[in-house]
Amino acid sequence: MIEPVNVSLASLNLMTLAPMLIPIVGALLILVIDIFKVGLDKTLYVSISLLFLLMDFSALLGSAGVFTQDGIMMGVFNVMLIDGLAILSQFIIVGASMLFIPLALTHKRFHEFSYPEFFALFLFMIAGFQFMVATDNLILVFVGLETSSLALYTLVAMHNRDKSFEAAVKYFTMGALAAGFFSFGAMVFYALTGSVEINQIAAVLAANKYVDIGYVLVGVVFMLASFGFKLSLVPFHTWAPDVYEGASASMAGFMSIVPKIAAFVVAMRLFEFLIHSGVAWLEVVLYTFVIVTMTAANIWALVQTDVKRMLAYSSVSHAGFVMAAILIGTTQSNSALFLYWILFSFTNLGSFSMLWISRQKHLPEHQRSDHTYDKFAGMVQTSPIAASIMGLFMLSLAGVPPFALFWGKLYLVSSAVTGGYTVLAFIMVLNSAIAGYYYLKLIVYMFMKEPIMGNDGHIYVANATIALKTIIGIAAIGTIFAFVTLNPLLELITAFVYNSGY
Amino acid sequence: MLNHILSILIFFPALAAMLGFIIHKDSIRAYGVAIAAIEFSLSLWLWFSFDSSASGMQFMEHLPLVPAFGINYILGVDGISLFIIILASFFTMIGIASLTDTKNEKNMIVTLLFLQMTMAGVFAALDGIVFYIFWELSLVPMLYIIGAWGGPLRIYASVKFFLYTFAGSLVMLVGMLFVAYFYYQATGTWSFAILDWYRLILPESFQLWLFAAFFIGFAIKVPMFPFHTWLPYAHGQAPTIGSVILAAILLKMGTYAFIRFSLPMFPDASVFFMFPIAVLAIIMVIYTAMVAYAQEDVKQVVAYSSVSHMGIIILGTFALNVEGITGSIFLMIAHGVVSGALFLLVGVIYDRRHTKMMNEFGGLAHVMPRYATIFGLMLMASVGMPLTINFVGEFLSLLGFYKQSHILTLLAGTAIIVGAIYMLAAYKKMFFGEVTNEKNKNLPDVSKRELLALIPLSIITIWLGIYPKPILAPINNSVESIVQLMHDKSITNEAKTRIPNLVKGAEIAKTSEQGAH
Amino acid sequence: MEIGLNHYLVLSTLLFAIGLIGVMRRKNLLLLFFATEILLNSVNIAFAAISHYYGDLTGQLFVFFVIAIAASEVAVGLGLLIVWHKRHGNIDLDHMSTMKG
Amino acid sequence: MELYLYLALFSPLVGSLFAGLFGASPRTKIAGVVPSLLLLLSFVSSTVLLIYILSGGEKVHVEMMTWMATGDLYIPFGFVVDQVSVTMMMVVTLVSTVVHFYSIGYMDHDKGFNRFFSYLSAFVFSMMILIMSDNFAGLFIGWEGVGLCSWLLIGFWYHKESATWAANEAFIMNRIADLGMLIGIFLVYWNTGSLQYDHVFATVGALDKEVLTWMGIFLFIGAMGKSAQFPLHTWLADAMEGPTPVSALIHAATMVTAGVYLVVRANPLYDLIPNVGLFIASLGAFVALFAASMALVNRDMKRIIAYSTLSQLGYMFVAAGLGAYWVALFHLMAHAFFKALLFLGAGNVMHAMHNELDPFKMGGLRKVMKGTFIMMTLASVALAGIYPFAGFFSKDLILEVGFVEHHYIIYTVLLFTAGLTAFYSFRLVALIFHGEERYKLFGIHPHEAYKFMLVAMSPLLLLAIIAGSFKMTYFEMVTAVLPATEYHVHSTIAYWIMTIGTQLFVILAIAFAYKKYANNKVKVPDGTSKMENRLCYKILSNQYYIPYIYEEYLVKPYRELSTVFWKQVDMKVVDATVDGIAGIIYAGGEKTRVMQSGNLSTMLKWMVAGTIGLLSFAVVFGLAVRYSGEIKTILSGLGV
Repeated sequence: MIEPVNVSLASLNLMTLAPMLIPIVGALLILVIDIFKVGLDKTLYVSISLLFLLMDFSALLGSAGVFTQDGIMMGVFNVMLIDGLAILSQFIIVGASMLFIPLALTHKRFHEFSYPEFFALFLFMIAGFQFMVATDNLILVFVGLETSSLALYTLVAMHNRDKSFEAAVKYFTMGALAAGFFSFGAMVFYALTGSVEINQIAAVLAANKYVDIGYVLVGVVFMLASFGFKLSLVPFHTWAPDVYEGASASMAGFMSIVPKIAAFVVAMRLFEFLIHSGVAWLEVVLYTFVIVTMTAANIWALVQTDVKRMLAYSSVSHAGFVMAAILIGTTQSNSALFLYWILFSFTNLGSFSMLWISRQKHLPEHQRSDHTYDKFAGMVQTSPIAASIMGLFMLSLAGVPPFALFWGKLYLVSSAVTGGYTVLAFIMVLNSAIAGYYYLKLIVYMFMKEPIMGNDGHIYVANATIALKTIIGIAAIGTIFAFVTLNPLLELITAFVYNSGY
Repeated sequence: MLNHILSILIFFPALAAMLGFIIHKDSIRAYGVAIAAIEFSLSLWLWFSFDSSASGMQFMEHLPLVPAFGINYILGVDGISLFIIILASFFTMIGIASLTDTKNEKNMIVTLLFLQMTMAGVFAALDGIVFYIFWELSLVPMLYIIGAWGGPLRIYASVKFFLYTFAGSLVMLVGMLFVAYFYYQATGTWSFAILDWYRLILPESFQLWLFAAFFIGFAIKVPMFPFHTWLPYAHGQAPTIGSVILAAILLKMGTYAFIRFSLPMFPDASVFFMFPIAVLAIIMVIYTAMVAYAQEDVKQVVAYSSVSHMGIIILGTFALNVEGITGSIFLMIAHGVVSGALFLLVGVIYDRRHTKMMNEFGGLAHVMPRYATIFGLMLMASVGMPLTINFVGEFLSLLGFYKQSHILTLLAGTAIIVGAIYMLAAYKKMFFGEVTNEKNKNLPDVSKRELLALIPLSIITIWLGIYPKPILAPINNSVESIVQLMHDKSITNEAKTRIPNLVKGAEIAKTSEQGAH
Repeated sequence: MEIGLNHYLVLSTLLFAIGLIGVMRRKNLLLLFFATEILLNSVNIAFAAISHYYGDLTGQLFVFFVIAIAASEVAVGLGLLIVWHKRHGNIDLDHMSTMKG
Repeated sequence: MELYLYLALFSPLVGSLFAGLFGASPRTKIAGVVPSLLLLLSFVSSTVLLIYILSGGEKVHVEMMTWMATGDLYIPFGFVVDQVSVTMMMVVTLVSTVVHFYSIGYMDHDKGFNRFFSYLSAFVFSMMILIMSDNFAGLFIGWEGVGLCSWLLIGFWYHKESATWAANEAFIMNRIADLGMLIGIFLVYWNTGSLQYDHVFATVGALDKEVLTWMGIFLFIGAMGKSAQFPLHTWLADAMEGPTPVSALIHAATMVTAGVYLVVRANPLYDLIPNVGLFIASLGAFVALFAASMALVNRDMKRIIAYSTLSQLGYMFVAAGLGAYWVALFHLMAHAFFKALLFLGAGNVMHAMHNELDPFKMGGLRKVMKGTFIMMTLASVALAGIYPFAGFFSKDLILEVGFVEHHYIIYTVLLFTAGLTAFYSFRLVALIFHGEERYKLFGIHPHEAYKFMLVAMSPLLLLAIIAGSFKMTYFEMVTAVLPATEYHVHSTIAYWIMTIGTQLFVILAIAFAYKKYANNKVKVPDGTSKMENRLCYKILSNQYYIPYIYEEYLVKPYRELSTVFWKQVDMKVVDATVDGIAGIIYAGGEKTRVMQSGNLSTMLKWMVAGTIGLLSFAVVFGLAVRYSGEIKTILSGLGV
């Protein structure tokens, strides 16, 4: 006879689930509303989403408070793991989503926003990401990963253009392959250790002193391939530029930030114990990934003619840059990862939003893509403020001080220096210098060229509403005055990361 | 107010620039001149309240920025930086005042005011990161000035300028991070404060690497051979005002940084690299002078002459003694005044003829005698005529380096020959002979507005050539403390002997002690 | 011959390899989806076998999740495929390259 | 006395600034008269100072203000009037006063009249700084200042290509020498710790011989440039492009003698290094002969006089090099008077001949230009060293110095040169003033210069005649600061033989010159005569091809090298490397972007390929770990 399962509710520690449940409830609510009343305005759904995300955020604040007092929490049969990484990454995920969702309030009407499903999917996706980071269990990681990814494919496709479908199909197919890789990797680890929990895996592997290093590496290879896809490491990056181009600018901006931080956290959990256990192979491979991703993406970004595609490659390059943090694997580097990503999200969201507000409903005849460089030529003459803000984001992305991303780069490179990766530090900064060129190219077009398309400046703000402008304003302020919040932010992040044992 | 005068100096122009956006187009120039004049008087006030007899930092400000990572907003001036700050505000003022009709005048003036902020910031910063912020930020307005108001190749020139310098300074940034890390290892706290770094004594091998990292950043900025090729493009394409400020102030950041960072932080490495750098400096002097001689565009002549003169400044810096370093700092100011004036002068003729090709001119002395006279004066200053401002600097720089190497000084001294060759050749082509080109027959002489900028520069050129003491004395005091610091910090015997010990008493005591043994 | 764990694992790996080859070779979107299904299911076999080997249910748990996810993947994938087919009248991968470079 | 010192020093500056005020306005007499009067004031002040010094006064030393002070370096604007500098002051102020007044007439019709006086007075000011400074840095100020003014004045007629070219040449050549000077100054500073003459010369004795030698050499290189010694001599002849008063003042009387002054001033140094002194003397003797030889055949009146100046500078250096500093200074003084006179006379002739410079195109001018004729003849007599003119006393003394110091080769060279001097001087006089009136062929109507110009010249004439009689007074005065060696040939008979022999030799040379050139058969040479086709004539008239060599082997290569540096090295190597790096990166992007073909199948292949790549690397690594023991054995077997 099997004993009846006797579980006390308290031991489940359902608190740990609360942040994920809130967006799920929100999503369900949206669907329910849609059942009762069709054709409600998107503002309602935006507000609901925003509201639930806010609640999510406050729940996270609660968890953060608990974490600072009690340290790491486990819950729900030890499946949930609420540590500093989980909380920090969820802050980024939810925070960035809150900045993203008002971008739906465009001036022009776009197909996807008229569906309440869009918002429901969006909230499901957020929950998926949150699950992904708040667990140690590869099953839950997989579930979270797929929940969010499937939602994301759909969201990309909902933009309802040929390119969007193409992008979605590409993204989806490659995602499916990556899912296969993930499950295979998980299987290998399971076969080796009999567990799917990362800390268990680590413990077992350490206990038998990595005798089966060859098999461990096979598992690591598939995990790397899977997360390489998610983090768009070269050569698993090929989806990124096409998907960014196909998706709407706002979605592209979102994709450059939120899914990646989730993947980074999992990668951090998964790979760092291996690196710290002295798996030299992984160190070499990650080193190569970091350098190749940074450099190759940079030189591809150089030759782009479309701003959005350039920003796509630039995001790939930034991901490679940040991957260095995982390679270095010190407390400072892991803190730098979060710091960098927070600052990056402000800047990148800002720059994609700038593309978003300049988005026309239909592509003009002579334009091959939505955001060619030519479109921005001479922008300063017609809309100087917009041009200045865009220039600001570009400078920040290039790492010109004192704008946001400079501090991230500073701290990350510093962590490379303190971690003993001198050569890496130099390669990182030299890549920043190369990257300077393509960011500068946009500035050159905006500030130094004569207008090519003979417009009155309306196209740069065709899509602008108060909401969008507010988001851009927030991003701009965040970019300029990052240094004000830097110290508390840094202290908080370091404390969280340190207390999680990374 | 005096407690925060440096912050005011830095941020006043920036705030004014922001306000400038709402000023009406017609009155923007008056506004710009007024702001720049206030800024200049503030910098003069700084000078008057400056205690010339003290050698340390004055008007220090301290504000935590990212204390967790040791980044603080620390400002201060000493004799080394004081005059460059004054020069910067001076050039901003006369630059705006002498601005000839420019399209988008408003953008130009706003940009210049931003540039002024960064220039003041670089020279007043006493924290590595704050320094770096202003250092990088100064690229942006200059990029815009060259790129938006420049000649036909302006975009190439401006992007090249930006990226080249940007790449170099990023390497320097890594160097800074290393220094901060070593400081952290030594003391357990992060600090980017320069004065903290001064106290750090590093092993020689570390010094060498760090020196090299800093060197790349500074050398590109200076620019030293072979990193100089961005400069002719930048100057060639930049509008007059851009060239003036680039030559007068921005290039000085590199040489200033050598004195502020490289020398006191890495005394042994400085000694180690002294000769290689001196050789580079000599190549800069001779080679670029020859290249200048071959130019057909008068602005390029002045541009390459800048490189050539920067060679002397570098040489003076790496003399590693009080005479040489003082001389090189003075020469920075001198070269700022003179090359600034020369670029303004080139601008005068460019405004009239819209060409800078020397073969388009000839015999201008007939039609524009006043112009020829001022140009002649600046030319003579540029070739280092005694009783002009340049001579003092060049003389002291070379004098200082002579202590280190006779033969290299002899080679570098050819500056006075090759400098004369290209300058006189250019002057001859432009001003002497008959007026052959019809277009030159009726050129108006320098206007009142142009004189407004040129006369003060001429006066400074001669006044400081005759009586450099008010500037030389404060510089000297600060340099003495730096040289002493270098001597005390140095580890190797060679450095100890190459860098003089200024505390005479200690030396005597030591020798007598040795005698007693 | 007794069928042991290794046999299952080899089978799984072979299936996985077949799936991979399919992913690389197929130009038809539908067949491509089949290949990805093979990938996932090959892993399922291994999981089930290992789970049995360890006497641990976690592996089978994983299998159920994989099956569920594979199903939803198919739903999303087929949806996309249908839309694409509606618009373009084909499901050939080679026609799907308007974005490049 | 300080007041007089300042008056003497600064009144030329005031004059220069005053004339400069009128720089842009049309010519006005006042711009010439005021500076001239101010110079007169300067002259009077100098005279007062001279009398003061003569009457046994202490030297006047003032320190006006600090110039540079940093580290251990301290350089004031200090001025000293002692026996040496007062001599120079007298020479400079006297000659320049004369030249100023003369120029009021000479430059009468020139557009740049005001400018001219401004430059000229500025020159005098620089020269006064040069000679009155109490330290090497001050000397260098004056040194460069006179160079600048020389540049301005040679290129005064800047519309003439040749003038501006000559000006630049002079400036650059002087700069080459100035570098030596500068290095000399550095050496002085780092070895003595000061640049003040007092201090330097007091400590110089304690220094290492080698250091002193270098010091002496480098300072002398400076002197070589200003005094146009071989090989830096070519600028002087070309400098004759300037207005003639300029040639008289700068390129005969004052500036070119600065080098001699420097050696005299640094006598405590040169006394310690007789080897360098001997080199100076030898070079001087060589230049004396070398320059005189070029003067023999030249067909440019001013150039002949310029070569003569060069030659006389050689004499002075012989004296200075052999330690007879007071003799050098004495010859400097006497030479200033008669050479300035000669130049001003030549200026009159040029005026009369409408700027014609070829003496072969003149002839018989004595009828129309009596005053000028007398003055130039007497000046030439003085130059030739005929008793009792000034040249006799000073020049013969130098010959005696050479003899007494047992440098017989130098003596012989100088003696021979004296003959050449006499010959070319009177060749010139004969060609200009005697013989047939060849100028008529060219349709020129010569006329005598203004009377006041002649009057202005007369003090020089007087001094050219009588300066020799001051010898003893002068000797007593300057030997207070200079080594007081008297140079007497010990045997009286030898002395008389030498003196009379020299005189006879010189007179013979004069007679020969007259015989050859003062007759009516002299024709304007047209390149066909036998003499003109002789090799040595060609060598001499082409100045030993030295300017040609300089042009071909220094100037042109420099120009070409500059172009190569710019076009080939700077653009094609240095800059191309930078652009090349950027280009490679960019091209790398262009080349590899095809990887992103946009085809989903390719994308998937990349992904799988990546995985398989990693996998194979993992396998290799795994095997390597497993068999690490074996691998190590194999590797060690291979000797790695």
